[in-house]
Amino acid sequence: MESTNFVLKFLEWLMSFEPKALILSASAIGAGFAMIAGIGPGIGQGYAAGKGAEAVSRNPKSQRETTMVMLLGAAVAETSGILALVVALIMLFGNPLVDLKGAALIIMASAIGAGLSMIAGIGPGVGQGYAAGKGTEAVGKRPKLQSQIVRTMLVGQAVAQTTGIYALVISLVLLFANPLIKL
Amino acid sequence: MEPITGKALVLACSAIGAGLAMIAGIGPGIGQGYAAGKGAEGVGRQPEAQGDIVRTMLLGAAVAETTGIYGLVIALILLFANPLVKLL
Amino acid sequence: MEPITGKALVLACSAIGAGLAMIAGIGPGIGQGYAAGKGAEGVGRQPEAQGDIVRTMLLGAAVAETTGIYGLVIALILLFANPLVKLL
Amino acid sequence: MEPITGKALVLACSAIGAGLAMIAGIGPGIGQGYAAGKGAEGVGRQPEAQGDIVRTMLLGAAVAETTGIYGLVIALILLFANPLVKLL
Amino acid sequence: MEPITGKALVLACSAIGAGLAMIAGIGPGIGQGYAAGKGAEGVGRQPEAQGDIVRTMLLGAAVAETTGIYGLVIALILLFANPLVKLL
Amino acid sequence: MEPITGKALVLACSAIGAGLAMIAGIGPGIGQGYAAGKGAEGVGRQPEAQGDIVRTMLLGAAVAETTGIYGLVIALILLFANPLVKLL
Amino acid sequence: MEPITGKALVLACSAIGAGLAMIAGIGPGIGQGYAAGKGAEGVGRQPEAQGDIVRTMLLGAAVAETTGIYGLVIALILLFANPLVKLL
Amino acid sequence: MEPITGKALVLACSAIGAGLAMIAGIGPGIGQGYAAGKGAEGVGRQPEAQGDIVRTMLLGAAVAETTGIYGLVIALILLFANPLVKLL
Amino acid sequence: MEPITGKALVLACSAIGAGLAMIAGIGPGIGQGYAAGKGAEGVGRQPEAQGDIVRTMLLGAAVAETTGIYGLVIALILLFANPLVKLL
Amino acid sequence: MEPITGKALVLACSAIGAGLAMIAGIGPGIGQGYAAGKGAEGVGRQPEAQGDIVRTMLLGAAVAETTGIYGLVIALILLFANPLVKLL
Ligand code: NA
Ligand code: NA
Ligand code: NA
Ligand code: NA
Ligand code: NA
Ligand code: NA
Ligand code: NA
Ligand code: NA
Ligand code: NA
Ligand code: NA
Repeated sequence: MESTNFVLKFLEWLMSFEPKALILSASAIGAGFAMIAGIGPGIGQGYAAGKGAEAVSRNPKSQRETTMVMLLGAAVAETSGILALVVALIMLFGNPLVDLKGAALIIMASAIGAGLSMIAGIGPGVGQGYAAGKGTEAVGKRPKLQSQIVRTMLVGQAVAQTTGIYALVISLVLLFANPLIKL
Repeated sequence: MEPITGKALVLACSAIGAGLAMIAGIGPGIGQGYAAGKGAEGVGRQPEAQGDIVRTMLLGAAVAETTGIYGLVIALILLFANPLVKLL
Repeated sequence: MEPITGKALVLACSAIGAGLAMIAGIGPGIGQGYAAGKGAEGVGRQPEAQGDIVRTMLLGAAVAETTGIYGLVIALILLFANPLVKLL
Repeated sequence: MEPITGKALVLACSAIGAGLAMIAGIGPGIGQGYAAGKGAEGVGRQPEAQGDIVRTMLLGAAVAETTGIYGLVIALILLFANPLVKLL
Repeated sequence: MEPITGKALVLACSAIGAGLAMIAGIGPGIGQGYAAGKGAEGVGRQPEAQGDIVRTMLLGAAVAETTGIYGLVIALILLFANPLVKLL
Repeated sequence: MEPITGKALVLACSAIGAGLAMIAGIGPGIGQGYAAGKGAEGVGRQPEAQGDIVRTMLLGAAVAETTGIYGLVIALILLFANPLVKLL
Repeated sequence: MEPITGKALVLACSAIGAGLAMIAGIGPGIGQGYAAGKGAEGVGRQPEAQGDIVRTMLLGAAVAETTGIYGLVIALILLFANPLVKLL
Repeated sequence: MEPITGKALVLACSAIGAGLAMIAGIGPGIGQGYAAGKGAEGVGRQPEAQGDIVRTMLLGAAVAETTGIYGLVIALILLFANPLVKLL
Repeated sequence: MEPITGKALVLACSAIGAGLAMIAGIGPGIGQGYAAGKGAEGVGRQPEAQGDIVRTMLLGAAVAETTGIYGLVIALILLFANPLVKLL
Repeated sequence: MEPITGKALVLACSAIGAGLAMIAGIGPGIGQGYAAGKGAEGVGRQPEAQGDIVRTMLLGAAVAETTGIYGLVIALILLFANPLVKLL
């Protein structure tokens, strides 16, 4: 009997596809969600770039030091973007969900959840980039204090990374050690 | 055609809910990064106060972490101790 | 075959609602991080006022935490004391 | 077998609506955190004006809380006094 | 078996619409918090102008509240005086 | 048995559209709050220019309100003078 | 029984599209509010330049309004002169 | 009975796509408003350079407008010269 | 009766994808507006360096435009040279 | 009647995924615009250091571009070398 209930109808329509197609479809969307994390490093590193240009204009003699700090800080700020890219590539090229046994609905939702989780990476990207910019500025003003400033910058950046790591863990759990399909 | 059970629907939406909860992590990431920048700036200005500056920065950053932890806890509950499926 | 019940739909959407509620945590994370940065800056400049600065920072951060807590409470209600399924 | 009823759909969407309403909490979190940072800075600079600074900070933060409370109230109405299911 | 009626769909989507409308509250929360911070800063610097500063801060904050109120009003209309179900 | 009609679908999506339109209110809330903060700061620094400062702040805030009003108008049209259902 | 037609689907999604288009209004709201704050600050500092400051602020704000107007125009087209239903 | 055709689905999603494209307008609104504020500030400080300041502000604002125009163009294409329905 | 084909589904989702891609335009809009403001400020302060300032502003703004162009290109591909329907 | 195949669903969702991935472009747009503004400011301050300033600005902007490129690459893969449909 065909259902007249549109919620059931939609779910029945969804389940009329082979499970693999559902999981791959959701993976395409999940990969797209994950890439949104890239907003963070873009903002943060751009801030660092601006602070680098400013530092050079204020103290052209310390250009070498400030550029190095800018690049070091910006490299740290890239982390969330790389992690998001890796998760997206896993979903596109080495998707562990495709071969998973279990309810297709749960597996496809896991792909979307894994992508959504990575969006948290915006935060560390912005924050670490800000730290990179401020570190660059400070080194431009007091090049002699470079090691102290960079150490503080890196400690602070490490602290700012944690929520990005949490998100990665949740994403990897959903992809590689999915506890939901076992329930 | 594989039939959909209510349990599968709840668990599927739990996966999405867990992903959404993690988005909270944007906040601490931005905020603590701001603190890191201000800390680095401060150490550059008053190197003699480095201890106090870093300690205040870390204390403030710890406070800023909490809502990211809340998001993580809700996600872990949804994934590993899902109370919703028990209600079915 | 066990069909999807109304209860399952409510519980499934409760999982999504709980995840959405946690997004509020972005705010306190950014705000308290700003406070942490300003606190670290202030302590570097006026080490003698460290007590007052840190106390004001923590008081303000406590105020900024509330909406994150509200989000957490709504999420916990949806997960552990779901009032909606009782209405079915 | 209890199929998905209209009531179930309304309640399910109420859970999502409640979650969405909490997102408003981002605002007060950021704003009050900014106030906390400015308050800490001010107290460090003018310790003699601490009372006035903290009082103004808290007054402004109370004003900034309102839209977070509005979101909470709408969520609580959706969860505990749902007026929509009564219309069915 | 009782299918989902059109009325139920409208009411369900009204719950989501009400939640979405509350998101507007992010704005006043951030803006008024900024005003609170600037007010606290100003009071610390010019304690003698406290009255003028706080009055200007509150006047500006009242203006900044309006769009949060608009969101609340639309949400309340959707929940308590839903004009859409009357059109069915 | 009364199934979901096209009219019901249009009205349901109008509720969501109305909620989405209100999100525009984030902008004026932030912007006017910034103006409030700058106004309070200015009044503290140049109390003798209070009239000019507050007038400029309010003029600018009025300009910043418009897009929030646009959102409100679209929401009210969707709720109270829905032109889409007339096309069915 | 009148099922959902293609026309109804297009009109329903037009309501959502109109709501989404209004979200553009966040931008002018924030930007013009910033201009308002800077204008108020400038008028406080250089009252003799008030005319020039306010004129520049309003000129810049007019430029910043355009994308909010674009959003409003698209929403009004979707609601009152929907070109999509004519293609059915 | 006229069921939903593929054409209707494409047109319906085009309405949503058009609405989404307009969201780009947030950017120019914020950016040009910032330029307006800086222009007003500059004119207050260096009234003798008003011509240069306003010209630079408008040139920069014109550059900042482009992505808002891109969004508008894509929306207009989706609404008035939809290339997707021609592929059906 | 012509049901929804796979081609129609791909084209419909392409319309949504095109709209989503345009959202990237928020970034260049904000960034270039910031550059416009800083350029106007700089020209007011150092009118003799106007050429250098404006040239640097435009060079930087050109760099900031790229991701907005990427979004536009992806949208245009989805609308006018859709490679996905060819795979069906 | 030709039903929607799994391949069509994967391609349809790939279009949405490609659009979502482009949203990453918000970041580089904002960041590089900030760099452009700071570069223009710096060049105004020390025109004699223009070469160094612009080179640093461009180097930093190149670093800030990467995540926008990542998003573009993922979108291009989804559109032109879709690895997902090969798995079907
Ligand atoms: Na952290
Ligand atoms: Na916290
Ligand atoms: Na609070
Ligand atoms: Na408020
Ligand atoms: Na307002
Ligand atoms: Na306006
Ligand atoms: Na504009
Ligand atoms: Na542009
Ligand atoms: Na770029
Ligand atoms: Na990068």
